[in-house]
Amino acid sequence: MSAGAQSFRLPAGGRIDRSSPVGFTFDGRAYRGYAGDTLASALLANGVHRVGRSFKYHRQRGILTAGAEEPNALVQVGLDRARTDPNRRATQVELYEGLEAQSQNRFPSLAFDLSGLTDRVSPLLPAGFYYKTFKWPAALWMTYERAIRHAAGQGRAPGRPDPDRYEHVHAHCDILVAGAGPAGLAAALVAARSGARVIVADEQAEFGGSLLSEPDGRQVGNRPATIWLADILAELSTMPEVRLLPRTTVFGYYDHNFLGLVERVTDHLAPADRPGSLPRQRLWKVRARRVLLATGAVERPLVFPDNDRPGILLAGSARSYLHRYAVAVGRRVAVLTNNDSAYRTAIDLADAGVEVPAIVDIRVDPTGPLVDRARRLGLTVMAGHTVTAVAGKGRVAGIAVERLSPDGRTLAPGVHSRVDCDGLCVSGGWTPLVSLFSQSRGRLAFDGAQAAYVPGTSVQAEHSAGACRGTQGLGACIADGHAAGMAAVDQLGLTVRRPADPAVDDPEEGPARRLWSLPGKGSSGRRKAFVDYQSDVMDKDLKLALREGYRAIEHVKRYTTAGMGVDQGKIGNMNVLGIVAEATGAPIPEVGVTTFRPPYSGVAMGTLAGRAPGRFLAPVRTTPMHDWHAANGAVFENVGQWKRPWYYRRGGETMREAVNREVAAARASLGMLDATTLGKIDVRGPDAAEFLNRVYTNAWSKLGVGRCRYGLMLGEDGMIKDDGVTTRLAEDHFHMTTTTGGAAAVLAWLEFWLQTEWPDLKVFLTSVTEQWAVISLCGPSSRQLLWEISDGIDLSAEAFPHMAMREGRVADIPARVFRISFTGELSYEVNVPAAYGAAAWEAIWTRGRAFDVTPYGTEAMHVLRAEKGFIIVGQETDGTVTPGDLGMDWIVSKQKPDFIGRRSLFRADTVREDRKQLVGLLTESPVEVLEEGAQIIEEEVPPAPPVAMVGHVTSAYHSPNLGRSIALALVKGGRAREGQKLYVSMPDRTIPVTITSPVFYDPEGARQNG
Amino acid sequence: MAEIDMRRRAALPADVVKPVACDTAGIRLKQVPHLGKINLRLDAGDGTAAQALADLGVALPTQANTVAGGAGSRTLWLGPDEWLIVTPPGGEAALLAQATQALAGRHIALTDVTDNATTIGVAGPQAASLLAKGCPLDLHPAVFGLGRVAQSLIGSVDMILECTPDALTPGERAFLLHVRRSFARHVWDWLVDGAREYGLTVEG
Amino acid sequence: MMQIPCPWCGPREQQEFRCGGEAHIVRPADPAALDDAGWADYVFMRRNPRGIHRDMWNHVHGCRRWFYLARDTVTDQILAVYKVGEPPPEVDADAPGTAEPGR
Amino acid sequence: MPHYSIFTLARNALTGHDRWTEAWRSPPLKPHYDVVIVGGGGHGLATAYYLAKEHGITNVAVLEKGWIGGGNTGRNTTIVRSNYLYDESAGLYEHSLKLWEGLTRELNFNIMFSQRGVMNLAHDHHEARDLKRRVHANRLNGVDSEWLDRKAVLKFCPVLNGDPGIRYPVYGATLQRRAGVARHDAVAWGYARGADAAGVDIIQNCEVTGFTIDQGRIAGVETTRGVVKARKVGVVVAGHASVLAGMAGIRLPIETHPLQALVSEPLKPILHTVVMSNAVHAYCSQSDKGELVIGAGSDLYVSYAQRGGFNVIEETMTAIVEMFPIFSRVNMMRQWAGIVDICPDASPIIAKMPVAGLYFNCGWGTGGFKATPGSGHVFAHTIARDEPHPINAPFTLERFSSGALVAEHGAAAVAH
Ligand SMILES: Cc1cc2nc3c(=O)[nH]c(=O)nc-3n(C[C@H](O)[C@H](O)[C@H](O)COP(=O)(O)OP(=O)(O)OC[C@H]3O[C@@H](n4cnc5c(N)ncnc54)[C@H](O)[C@@H]3O)c2cc1C
Ligand SMILES: NC(=O)c1ccc[n+]([C@@H]2O[C@H](COP(=O)([O-])OP(=O)(O)OC[C@H]3O[C@@H](n4cnc5c(N)ncnc54)[C@H](O)[C@@H]3O)[C@@H](O)[C@H]2O)c1
Ligand SMILES: Cc1cc2nc3c(=O)[nH]c(=O)nc-3n(C[C@H](O)[C@H](O)[C@H](O)COP(=O)(O)O)c2cc1C
Ligand SMILES: [Zn+2]
Repeated sequence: MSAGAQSFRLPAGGRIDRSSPVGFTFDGRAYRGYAGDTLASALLANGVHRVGRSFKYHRQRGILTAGAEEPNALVQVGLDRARTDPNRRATQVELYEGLEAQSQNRFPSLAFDLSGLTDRVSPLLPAGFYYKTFKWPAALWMTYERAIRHAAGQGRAPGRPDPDRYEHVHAHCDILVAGAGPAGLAAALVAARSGARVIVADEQAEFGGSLLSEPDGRQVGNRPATIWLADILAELSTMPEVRLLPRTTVFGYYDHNFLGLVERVTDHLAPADRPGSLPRQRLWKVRARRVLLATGAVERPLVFPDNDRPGILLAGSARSYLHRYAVAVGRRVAVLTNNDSAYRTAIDLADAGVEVPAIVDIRVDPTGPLVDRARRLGLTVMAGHTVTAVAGKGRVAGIAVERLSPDGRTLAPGVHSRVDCDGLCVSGGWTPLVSLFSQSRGRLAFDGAQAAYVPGTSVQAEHSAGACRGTQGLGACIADGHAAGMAAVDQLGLTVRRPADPAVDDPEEGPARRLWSLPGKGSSGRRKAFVDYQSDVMDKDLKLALREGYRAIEHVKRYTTAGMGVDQGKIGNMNVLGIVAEATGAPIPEVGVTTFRPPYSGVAMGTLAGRAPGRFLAPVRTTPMHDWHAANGAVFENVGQWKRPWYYRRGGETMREAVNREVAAARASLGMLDATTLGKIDVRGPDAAEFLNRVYTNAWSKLGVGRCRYGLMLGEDGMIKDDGVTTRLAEDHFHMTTTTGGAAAVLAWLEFWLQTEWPDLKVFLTSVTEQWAVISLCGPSSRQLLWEISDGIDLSAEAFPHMAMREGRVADIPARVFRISFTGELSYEVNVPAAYGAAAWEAIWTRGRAFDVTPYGTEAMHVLRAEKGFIIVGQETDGTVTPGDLGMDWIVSKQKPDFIGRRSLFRADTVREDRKQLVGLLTESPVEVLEEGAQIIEEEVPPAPPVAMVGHVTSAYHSPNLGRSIALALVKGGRAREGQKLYVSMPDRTIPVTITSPVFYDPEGARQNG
Repeated sequence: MAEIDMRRRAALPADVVKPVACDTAGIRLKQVPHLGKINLRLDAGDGTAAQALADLGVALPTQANTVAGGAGSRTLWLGPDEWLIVTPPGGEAALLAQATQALAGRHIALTDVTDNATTIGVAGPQAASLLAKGCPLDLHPAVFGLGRVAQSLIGSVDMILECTPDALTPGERAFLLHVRRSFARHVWDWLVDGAREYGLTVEG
Repeated sequence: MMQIPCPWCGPREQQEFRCGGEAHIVRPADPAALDDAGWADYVFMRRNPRGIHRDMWNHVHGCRRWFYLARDTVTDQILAVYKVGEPPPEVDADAPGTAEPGR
Repeated sequence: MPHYSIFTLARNALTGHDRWTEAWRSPPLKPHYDVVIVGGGGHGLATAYYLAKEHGITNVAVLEKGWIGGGNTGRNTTIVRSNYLYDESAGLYEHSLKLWEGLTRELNFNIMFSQRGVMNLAHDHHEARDLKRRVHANRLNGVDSEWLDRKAVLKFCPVLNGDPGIRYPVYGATLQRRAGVARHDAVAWGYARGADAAGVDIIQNCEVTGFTIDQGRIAGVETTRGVVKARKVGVVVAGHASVLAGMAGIRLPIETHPLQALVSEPLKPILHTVVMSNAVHAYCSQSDKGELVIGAGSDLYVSYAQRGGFNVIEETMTAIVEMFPIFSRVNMMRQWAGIVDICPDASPIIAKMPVAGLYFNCGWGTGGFKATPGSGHVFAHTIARDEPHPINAPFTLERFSSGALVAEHGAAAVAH
């Protein structure tokens, strides 16, 4: 057969567009199909059935279904390294010009796969074989594992980052209809006419569901079904409150009627036709007041030997290919069934001119209108028979048919007949798609007649309608849709007239015969009857699991992996339950079901991530002076979400050189630092001071207006949470600062105490973090500079002492100036409204040139504060450190009866003398800078592990002002060890260090107070 | 309207808010810099305070998520005891002084937050669709129409969202996003990127 | 993902809120009077019930108010919402709860 | 108990695997046991196994309300490592890791412990400081652990996003080479089989609904299948710890939170180690079957619903696509949740309770799978001797009163 032949395409009919031929390739070979085809229908039109290899045994597999439940036909779509999609179901891939697809899990080729050998040794590989073997020698396990990993897996991940775009969108509606088959559309019509806000989503390209697979003659009421469909769609599409979403899968039903939908926006277009402005896919996050599930049902296969051969299709799917795509799935197609619905396929195939050599019906005496019609057409019905073997590995070539014994468990003696055929359509009945219902937490009920689970009790605001509820017959499904729509509308308090239920000719169907696993010939070792195609699980694997004590259905699932593949058991789960029930003698409902979880079908991780990765991962927060920093050589570091200048590189400086320069300048003359990112909270009210008393460890009542104080906040566990300087602006008004990283958390935490614990306190908190830009001036010249550019502030040491605040103008900008110091130098923090931040910075920079002003970054700030032994919350503390540990008992009020965390400071463990305490460390070599995080031990030559650790280095820098390295550390009983020698342990050596006071520079504080 | 000191810089610099024109734009974006903003904390039950503010032309909405006032200043409900008074640029200082005086002696907090946030205007037929990409509120006109305000999220960023009349198209809604200053750039870029599928006009 | 009815702003998406854990844990009036175990009971011990839980939520990305929910921890259905200072309402675990989101 | 090996497998293949017998019995519940273990997760089953094997106590029942391994043991992302910061934890997890290394053979059940290494990423020098502190401590505690710089990280795991211009670029990482992943279900089954062979009764579908306490001493448990007498009761029920403690009138410092995870569709091997990141907040490995196994975050509210919020999945997927841009087009196949028992200091409680003869093992939160063998081992000791093993001595309930917490937030920050 030549490429492009489409020799299995019927001459007429179908919903494909014969005027738009489409070229595509599969495994490198060129084929043609039509617009409106799926990859599967186009392959079948070209007579290609074999499209993949199975997961474990590498058996050749074909196309089994026509929808989302497809377990076999998983292909890799797109061969570009960046744009390639693994594990796509050929049945859902819409054909476009130039589509390139490849089979998976085979090497070197689909026809000849080296791993195909595993099928031969399959008796050695029953369920769970790997638990029993690969144990010796232990050293080889990692080698065995590599081999296992290479044999497993299916598609390939792309080799390059995904260039496509994904959008998220929130949506709210009154009624979300999932599934636009006859039931869903009937319900949507009712909902829409009521004026409700309605979203209708269907995963297929075209709305209509199973109606699209009906033959031309099908009537709904007095109209052809296609007209009925077109009329509804026309009406819905004109209604402003209705949103129709084709190609949109409802994949998850979460709490409080929140549902996740994925819309495939451009996947169906040829790459060149995909508008760059559109996302590839869109994630809809829907909050619906009511949900209407109309997701239909999927057909079940029968479990018989070699039931996985290419050329075997589900009967209903074969009918879809026939009517929707005008494709015959073979020239001579047999049918195997346990129910009436497959007779439709036989009849329609025969009507279309396909030979139907036999309908093998496992029922002893099938009757009813459909059976009669088949017989009238002259089709052979082999009642009470089953298929015991399938010839043809890459494509069905014939079937062996034998008579069943009366109980159906064995074969009756007798002749076996062979039926030549190139296709086999199978039906084991229908399984309502209750996945979404079950995800919504709804309780399932077992319907014995259909041998299937159907929706039982709802928990969320949801209704099911149509085949997904077990309703049979088109007319009944439409009526069901109307009824469910009415119920939903009613619950919303809306009203609408119920449309008349159209009359539909639905021939009655007789009962099915349940034989969960059909007998075959020969040894059970060679028999391969698959239950879960995706995971290569056979009926005998289930029985092995039961035999070995894995009896809970969840154990059966996990031991055999049934239901754990890409299709998540859509095809196989009901057969699993039936076989387990039969084997254990328990009724099916007692076997239980495994849990349905989202997603209903696979969703690309990029879709779930949306636009957030990359540029929009986390906001980059910048200060008003950011552009100046960037233009002046700043290298930035992340502090929370903020970008802060880390240091400013001049010329060819190294970081070390730059930091040394900045540190030296800040003490020699004048440094300026952008301190805008500190958290700032405006605290106001008559009880403000009392509030601070409760949240800080020290006392606040007596702080004078215009004065500042450093404060520590503890958690109730007594551990340091945050710190900062708070200033009294007025009797009842404070300006609090917090750490940059802690700003939001501290505000929320303070609000928590105010609102829930102390609602009687009259205090209001307002975040002003970004109202103010802050420029910290540091160094002996800072007063002089301020004197030159400020107005209205008496800067004399007496009038404006350390830890005071004055208001005035700086560079003719209204400003609050705080004389506080995180460096131990004479230092001022100038606060101006943020819009003036850049202007103020530039003014200071310009005027500061006379003082050789040096902008410095956070690294220099860290060195400067470490020289003074000032701590950084999060560096010297890690959530296990108390004020006492840091030698900061002075800040813990002895007078106040209580504050947050106080009681914890008196627990047995917090009063221990040998807690880790803050100390300074000096190395013998002045140029040796310790590694932050290094551990401290007592022995110069460490003994064998475990080695007792007495502390760790929290901060370590080169201090240009001291001309040597310095470090801060937390050391057990450290304060009592001053002068002692300890060792910092590195992988290759130990570094002797001497314990000192943590204050290395100007211990009297003369410089900052001057 | 008071003069704006030229040394005051908008949160989004001119090279970010570059005018872009598009005839078929679904989205129109602009920065509305320097709107005066005063955060007000006050016991909602204090009727005399409301009256004192009313005397200054400041209306105090008590219904959640609504805006009161108009041309002079308008007041956004933020919480049961919290409002945001928005004035034309430069109008905040005088109003703050007057209000402080009018409410003297009460337990209140009036805080100038003019520079704490900036405002981005989103208009055009697709404005709500664009916002829905990152905002979990129901933006249907029947739910979030003129005069509505809400504090919520845009992406991962806090915002105050206000529904206002569209200046260009009578009868249409537009939106004002008040976002904290340091996040403005991120939000702006996010909006511009999100507007790609709709076509974008940036008003300089 | 829950939809949480803020008593001030109305129903909003869960992302706008932060949970603050068990509600109605009263801070001891005189912590100093407690022994270590008594204090630990306040700081660390939690009811953590399987069933009806009263928890605190903060509308962090909204009105910033704290409030209380009575919630069934088995189903995550919200049975009642109330403000700080309001008496905790009686709830019935079998009540319909928030099966239907409001607007 | 049939021995498992390639030979027995081959022999059974000849008979169609019809002759395998059950891995563990389903015996009737006896009215009296020396020790009752409540909870048939990995920890409970391991406890029973070691009670029998190390302490000769075989009249033991494991009571499981559902099916064994159906709790967090069956829901976790299976990361096994021991690079914890504090001596107490390093002792516990390293004890466990050593047991993991011999477990397949000890149990004659391949638990597929794959020592493919675990990397904890740092994205800036602040994170590096904390991680290096841990590496140094690990080394001194005899736990293998090393620091990789950026280049070494990208060489060890080339599929990571190596773009230096991203928001949180790779700065470096710790690597524990002996760490890795294991087959979670097999751990429960292997211990069950081993315990059963030693005489332990494993009773499924048997929920403990109360304790019988006689004058401050445990006398037995009430169950949905009747009362069972026992002199000692060990409770290992993870997310349900507070519920069981409540039955004995004990309050615990534990909150139960949903923790989610998900798997992708199966891929050919692409990721050969385990990658975790705090700042970008996700962790990922690839199972032997080919799925990417991805840990999501926990929801911050108490819940027993085993569901969790969709927003957590979104955040996790964002993190994964950021760290591994080539996984963007790969489909998520299934998501689920467990309910984890979180202690304020992110460390477990393995201790005697105020009721004599009652022992609790809980608080493992997001990271107790790796501890399964070690936890069972020391808990069995604690129960058998009525005193803690030196390794679990620090993990008392009293530490919350004294303040002697083992604050492993840093080492345990991302769930694992
Ligand atoms: C998503 C997720 C990812 C994780 N990832 C990791 C990881 O990568 N690495 C890691 O080390 N850890 C991880 N953990 C944590 C780890 O799973 C747990 O700490 C560990 O499995 C706990 O084991 P367990 O035996 O104590 O508990 P479980 O396995 O939960 O067992 C407890 C058992 O007690 C039973 N039970 C409860 N109540 C009763 C009752 N009344 N009567 C009888 N039986 C009862 C339950 O049914 C359950 O089977 C993760 C957890 C989750 C949820
Ligand atoms: N015995 C039989 O032959 C048999 C069996 C079952 C159904 N049927 C027929 O099928 C029809 C049933 O109508 P119906 O409307 O109930 O079902 P339907 O199968 O016609 O429609 C269901 C629709 O839901 C869509 N869908 C399913 N899951 C989805 C999801 N998660 N997200 C988005 N879309 C999803 C499907 O693509 C499909 O279009 C009736 O005509 C009935 O007679 C016949
Ligand atoms: C490490 C690991 C790997 C898993 N791999 C798969 C898988 O390949 N396919 C699948 O369907 N589920 C997989 N699961 C998820 C289980 O199916 C199931 O969702 C999980 O054990 C929780 O149970 P529940 O969903 O039944 O509540 C995996 C779970 C774990 C812990
Ligand atoms: Zn609110």
